[in-house]
Amino acid sequence: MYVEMKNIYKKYGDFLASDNVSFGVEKGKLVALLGPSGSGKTTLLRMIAGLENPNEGDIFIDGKRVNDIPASKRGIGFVFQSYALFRYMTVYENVAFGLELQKMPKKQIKERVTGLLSLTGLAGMEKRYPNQLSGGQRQRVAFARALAPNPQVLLLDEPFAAIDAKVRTELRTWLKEMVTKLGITSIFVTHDQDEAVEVADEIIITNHGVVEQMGTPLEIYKSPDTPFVAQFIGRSSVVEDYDRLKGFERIPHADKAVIRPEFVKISKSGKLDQYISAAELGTVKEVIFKGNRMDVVVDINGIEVTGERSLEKDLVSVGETVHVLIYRLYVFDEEKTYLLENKEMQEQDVFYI
Amino acid sequence: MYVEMKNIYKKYGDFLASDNVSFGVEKGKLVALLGPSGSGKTTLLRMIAGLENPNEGDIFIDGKRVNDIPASKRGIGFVFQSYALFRYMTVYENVAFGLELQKMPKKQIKERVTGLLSLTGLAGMEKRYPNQLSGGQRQRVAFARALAPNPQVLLLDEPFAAIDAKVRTELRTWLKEMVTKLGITSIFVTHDQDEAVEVADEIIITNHGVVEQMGTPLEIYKSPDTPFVAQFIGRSSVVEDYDRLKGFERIPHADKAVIRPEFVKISKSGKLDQYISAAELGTVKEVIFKGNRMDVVVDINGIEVTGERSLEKDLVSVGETVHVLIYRLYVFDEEKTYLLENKEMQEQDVFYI
Amino acid sequence: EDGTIRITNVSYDPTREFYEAYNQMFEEHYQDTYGETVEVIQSHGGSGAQARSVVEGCNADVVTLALEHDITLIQNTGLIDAGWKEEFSDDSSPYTSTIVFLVRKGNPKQIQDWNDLIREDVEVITPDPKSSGGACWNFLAALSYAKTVNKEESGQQDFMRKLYSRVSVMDSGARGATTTFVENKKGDVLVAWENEAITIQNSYAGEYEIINPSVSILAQPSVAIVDDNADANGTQEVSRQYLEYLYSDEAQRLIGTYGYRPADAEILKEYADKFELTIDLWSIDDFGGWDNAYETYFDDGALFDQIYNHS
Amino acid sequence: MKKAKKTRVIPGYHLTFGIVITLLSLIVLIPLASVLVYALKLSPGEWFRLIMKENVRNAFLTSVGCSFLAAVINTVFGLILAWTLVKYEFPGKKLLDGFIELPFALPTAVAGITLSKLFTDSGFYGKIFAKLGIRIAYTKAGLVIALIFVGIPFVVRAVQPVLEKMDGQYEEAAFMLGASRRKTFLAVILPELRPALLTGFGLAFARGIGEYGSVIYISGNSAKDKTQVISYVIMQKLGMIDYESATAIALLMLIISFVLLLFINIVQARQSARTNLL
Amino acid sequence: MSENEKLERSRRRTKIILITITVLFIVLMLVVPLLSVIVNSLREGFTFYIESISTEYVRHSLLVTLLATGIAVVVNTIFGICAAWLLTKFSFRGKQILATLIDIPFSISPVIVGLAYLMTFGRLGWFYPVLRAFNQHFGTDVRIAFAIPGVVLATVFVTFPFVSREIIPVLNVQGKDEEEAAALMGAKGFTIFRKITFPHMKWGLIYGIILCTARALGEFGAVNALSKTRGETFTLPLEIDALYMSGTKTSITAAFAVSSILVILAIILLIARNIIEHRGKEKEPKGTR
Ligand SMILES: Nc1ncnc2c1ncn2[C@@H]1O[C@H](COP(=O)(O)OP(=O)(O)OP(=O)(O)O)[C@@H](O)[C@H]1O
Ligand SMILES: Nc1ncnc2c1ncn2[C@@H]1O[C@H](COP(=O)(O)OP(=O)(O)OP(=O)(O)O)[C@@H](O)[C@H]1O
Ligand SMILES: [Mg+2]
Ligand SMILES: [Mg+2]
Ligand SMILES: O=S(=O)([O-])[O-]
Repeated sequence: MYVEMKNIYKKYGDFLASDNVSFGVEKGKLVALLGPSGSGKTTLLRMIAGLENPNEGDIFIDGKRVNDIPASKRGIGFVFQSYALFRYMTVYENVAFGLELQKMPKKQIKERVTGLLSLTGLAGMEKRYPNQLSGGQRQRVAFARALAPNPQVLLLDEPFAAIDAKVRTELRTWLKEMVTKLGITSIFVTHDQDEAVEVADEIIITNHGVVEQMGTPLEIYKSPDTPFVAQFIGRSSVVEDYDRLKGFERIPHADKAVIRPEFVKISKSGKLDQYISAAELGTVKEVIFKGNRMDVVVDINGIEVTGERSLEKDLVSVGETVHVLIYRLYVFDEEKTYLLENKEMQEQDVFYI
Repeated sequence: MYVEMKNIYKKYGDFLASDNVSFGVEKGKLVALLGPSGSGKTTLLRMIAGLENPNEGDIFIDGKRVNDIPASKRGIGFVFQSYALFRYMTVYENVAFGLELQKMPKKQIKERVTGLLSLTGLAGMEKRYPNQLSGGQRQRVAFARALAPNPQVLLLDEPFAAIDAKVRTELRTWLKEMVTKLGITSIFVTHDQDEAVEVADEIIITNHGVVEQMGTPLEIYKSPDTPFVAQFIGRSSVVEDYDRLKGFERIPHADKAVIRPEFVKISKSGKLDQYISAAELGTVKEVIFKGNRMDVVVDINGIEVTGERSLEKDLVSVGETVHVLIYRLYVFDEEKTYLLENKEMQEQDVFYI
Repeated sequence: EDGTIRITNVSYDPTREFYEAYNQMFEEHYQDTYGETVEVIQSHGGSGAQARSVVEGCNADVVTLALEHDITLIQNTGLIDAGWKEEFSDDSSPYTSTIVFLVRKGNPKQIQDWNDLIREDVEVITPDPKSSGGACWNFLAALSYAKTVNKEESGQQDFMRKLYSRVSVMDSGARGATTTFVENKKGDVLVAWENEAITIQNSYAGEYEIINPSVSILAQPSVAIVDDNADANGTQEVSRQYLEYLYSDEAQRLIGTYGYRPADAEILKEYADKFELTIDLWSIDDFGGWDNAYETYFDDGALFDQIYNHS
Repeated sequence: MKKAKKTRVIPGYHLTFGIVITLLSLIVLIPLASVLVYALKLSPGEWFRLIMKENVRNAFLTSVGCSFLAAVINTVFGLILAWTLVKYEFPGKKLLDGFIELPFALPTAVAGITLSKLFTDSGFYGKIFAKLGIRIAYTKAGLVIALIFVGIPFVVRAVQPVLEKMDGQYEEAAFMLGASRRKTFLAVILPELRPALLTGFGLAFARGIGEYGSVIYISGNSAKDKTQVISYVIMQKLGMIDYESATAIALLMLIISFVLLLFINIVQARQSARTNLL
Repeated sequence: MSENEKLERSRRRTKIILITITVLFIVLMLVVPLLSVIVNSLREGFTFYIESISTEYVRHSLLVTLLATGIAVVVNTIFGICAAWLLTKFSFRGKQILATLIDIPFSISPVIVGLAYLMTFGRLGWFYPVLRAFNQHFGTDVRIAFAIPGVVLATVFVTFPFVSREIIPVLNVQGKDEEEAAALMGAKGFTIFRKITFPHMKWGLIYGIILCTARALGEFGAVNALSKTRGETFTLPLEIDALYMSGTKTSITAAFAVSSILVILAIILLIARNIIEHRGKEKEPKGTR
């Protein structure tokens, strides 16, 4: 483990912002801290950086306990949510700041800054002031500035929150490439699951100051450990009497089920050529165009289920009766989630062309 | 046309923020003004509301020219981006404000406000002040307030911009339902295409003060009029030498093509049972987990194309050779876009189960 | 409205206490004589500034200022008719004064006359003649001494230069200088008006002593009716009575009590114990009159500037 | 095509514009214009001659020099005061904070008298300094002290709100890059405070140049020691009914005030143009 | 000792040093002069103190001061509100210049203020003939210079920007969305002001009024040029000056006694300011809008 937190407790007054948090991040990984607002993500990041001290517990970086090392000596790059670029310094000066502090010779600074700026696609903007840049450019300056002193760990607090939807997508990809290329251990905070899933090697899910689950996006997606994670991750509709659905039996104490659109296949009546026995008949209640797909809301005996339909397929229309095949769903009690597969379906998976 | 703008010009100093803008909105429709930042969306909205005056051109509401009618007399509800809730009034007082101005009797006000608050799911919050509400709740107060005086037109400036990703999705659906239920002609500004596509009956796309295209989301998605729209809408990769792809011929002067992920079908080598002749062979360069799907980047003779793959299908892995079928793409010259279908494919569309 | 006649007397700082008493005396006198109520409104300040305020529209019916020159300035703007100096006795100067020294109890620096003031170990306090009309008298008093002991002009100037080089604080007005000396305990000797010195001596019993120099100057404060205002206010007559009454015996005695020298020679003698009558008093005429004195000594770049700025 | 007419959504433009211009003109502009008009009766040559007279020139140098020094000192102390009052908690803080405006509220003459009493050789402070052989009252030092007294609220009150609002992230960002606290302050915080410090400095400076009541008692007003301030010289001229000189000097002071305010405004505008978008 | 502890220690040291400097500065430069006024005012005993502050002159000048202050507060409040409304709710050409002009009284010497008023309203001023013609025509005796109106005008001048200065920043931060929203619903100007804008600027306004009051109470230089008659047009500061200039031992103490009235008023005002500011900040709805 390169960055490790062990049994961390952090209190603000009476409020427990981190409650026995332990996790480790391997060298070179890009990890996302994902959770709802107020769940303690920023607090964790700031403790790693040394901007906050835990009340209890140990923080290790590269095997060394760093609790008593001040923030400025931990060798950490930090990208602030609002970037915190120095307004009165040019782009060049911003990036050079950390290097000047290290008393690096002017010539070397110039080389490194120029290198970083061209790496981040900011060549030619050296002389601009932060407010003369677009949101995305500012983000990259913040990134270049954090990288300049060659940190071993990079921390980013909601790096994309303040950016346009369009630009955000570009920047995510860019960040991922950049971090991978540089092999720098990175942790970033987000409350946007798409972002976490897309960018991170691993995701740490926090809630109420507790780490709910840690794993690769796929793991978290496919096997949520806790009810919170099951509901938080993915677009999910919650269904109460799931045992009324074909192929699913009630599990004691587990009163609720989560059905994700990708668990649902909606076919025009008669077009479903397999698993007819496993499918339900439903009525289309709503068809929502989502740009690259249609979301179809179907009513199955009073249970509302949402599925997706590709634009390339024939349109279904409101009121039409359709076949709905639900592959699987999550059910959960207070503590745990269980994945239920549709029992009516055969062992072999559905066949696609 | 219920709301109509005719040959509108608006200058800020030397800067032309609206450049010969004309469009019409039918009664009861929910229309989105979509465009990049600075493209003049807010300016248009503010001119309709009467908060700004055009330098030239006419604005009609319900067939009446309103240029010279002051904002307060146009019968318009306006939801500001930052809500502009009255900070020192309770929720109740905020919503009642417009009614009091109309000298409506107290009892009637109470009825209407209570009705609106329960309609917007704010019952029980009458006595709270705006700062005691969550972002989503504030948005709804702003909405209720705008609706209270029974406006014929509702204008909303980036109503969801300041809201959490999770809450935003809920609110969008809610807004759409509400507006449809009330049958109120509404125009809202956004720079998020997902939002526009999901919520609006029609979309007006602006860029550099010009209306690039107006149409239903599907129309705009399927047949973008201008190169700008083609690139702006959808997730698109731009390809230069598209004529190197099977089934597509070069169109004179049209040097660039846009390929959207949904135009691309990626199949494991040998699993494609139709149109083999129309498909390319490519190498998987990257597989990106996107939560509910995989994005697969494939290299076809040096042309990079991105397609999507459902999670239910077999995984493809980096380096693997796959069949790539490109159904269609957009090409464009300086002014126009053309939709090119893959010629190698038969007339009949691909068959899905 | 209530039948009260109001007149305004614009005066200068060191006459506050005197006019406070005199006004009351006059008001009673007028009531007794004519059965009418008069109220005198009083104004004090630096003499020059007071003259200016009248020029600028302060509604003074009479002015009682430190210098004839200040009244001439008002006359020049047409507010006072020419010939005011002859309107009342003794050149319209009902009381006079002179310049004396005030030293701390026991006269620790043994100051007896002007020549002690130029000693290296003596700190002198005197106001700035460039901003205070009263301070011009201080300057002229010293110059009178210099002219007495020194026939050569260069010698006189040398004396003056030495004297002013001993000045440690030069306040903007007589009162400021007094405060500096008395309240802030600055300096060894205050060059002051006799009436001022007497007031201090009485007020701070036993703390200060007055030293009379051998030579000084006869300071002649002047009084006049501001004709234009008085005419407009319909107070010409009361104003005349007001100034006239200054020459009455009661008023002259009151003047003596408040440390000014009464113009009436007889009454002055009654106060022989209070005023050193043997001082050799020069007069403004010895300096060619006010206008001449002003130009020669106090104008920008004139003698005072020369000796002071390079002392 | 019809031409647009200018309407404003928020009511009251004409009304408030009218009231503001009327009051501003009646109370501020017209009286000041009178000085201007009077002063403009002088030919430029004459004007120049009057303001270049030795005592006037000296007084200007004194006023400008001492005000500048006082404003600099105020800027330093004002920053420290504002910093302490914003960043730290300590008992009695609220009370001390309340005293900052005292110099606004105390009549200038009372302030002047009191300060001169405190700082003469026999005064509460003067005694201590006298032992060290330092004279404060009746020297330029006294003048500077009086100007510090009247100028301090300008700086503190300009800096305080900016400090209160300043985002702590700038500090943290510098800190994360390895900056010491000193370096952080100099390179990151100080530039953020610069506009506010400049405003405070400018106002304290401008106020100092024109100060009268609080300085004349402590300065000694000596032409020889060059402790006469420019307002004193105006009063001197006025005392001699020398309107030419008085208005000539007044004009120069008005110009200085204008230029100072304008300078502050321009710098502010430039700074905010460069930075406010972030 | 770990590095973190070292850092913490140096941080604490800085804190102590800065607090010491601040306390010393405020106490030595501001509090001690204040106390010295009080101490001096009691030099002749308490009876004398009461006597000297209850003379007819003092009572009258207190009335004039309160009148001038009252009018200054009213005028500057009206002006301040209008200026703030104008400068924060509208954009127009010359706005920057107007903002600069409003600040001018801050930086102008009181001596020049006095001079300016005299050159306008005094006997030598250009307005004097107008005034005289007016008086002749209507048989009135309206005076400005050397009369109460002049005193009031000068007081208004020196306190002119105090209220606007306090509320402009507040309204600037608030923006104009709320007003636009209200106007859009058809609210009239006064309704908007009363219901929407006023609650925002309430605390700033009160604060501005307090500062304006404090400053108006203490104004000396400008009023001095325009007010010459004790017991008639004198304000408290002029009365103090007159007492001080009377030159007897007791009159100086009396001057300090009268000063102490102003000092006490000032302290009350400043404490009120602090309390109000504190309350205001507490009551202010927090959080983002
Ligand atoms: N300085 C502080 N004092 C008191 N409480 C605090 C402080 N900082 C954070 N908290 C509280 O700790 C909890 C966790 O805060 P934190 O900032 O870590 O949340 P977060 O997960 O980053 O949320 P967000 O997504 O909104 O940024 C919140 O409830 C917050 O109110
Ligand atoms: N008051 C103004 N003065 C000068 N320029 C303005 C003004 N208001 C808007 N503009 C300019 O007009 C253009 C259009 O502005 P507008 O606010 O309509 O954009 P927008 O499409 O709403 O952008 P965004 O998505 O960023 O809100 C921008 O370039 C902007 O800088
Ligand atoms: Mg956070
Ligand atoms: Mg906008
Ligand atoms: O009254 S004086 O002119 O001497 O100040």
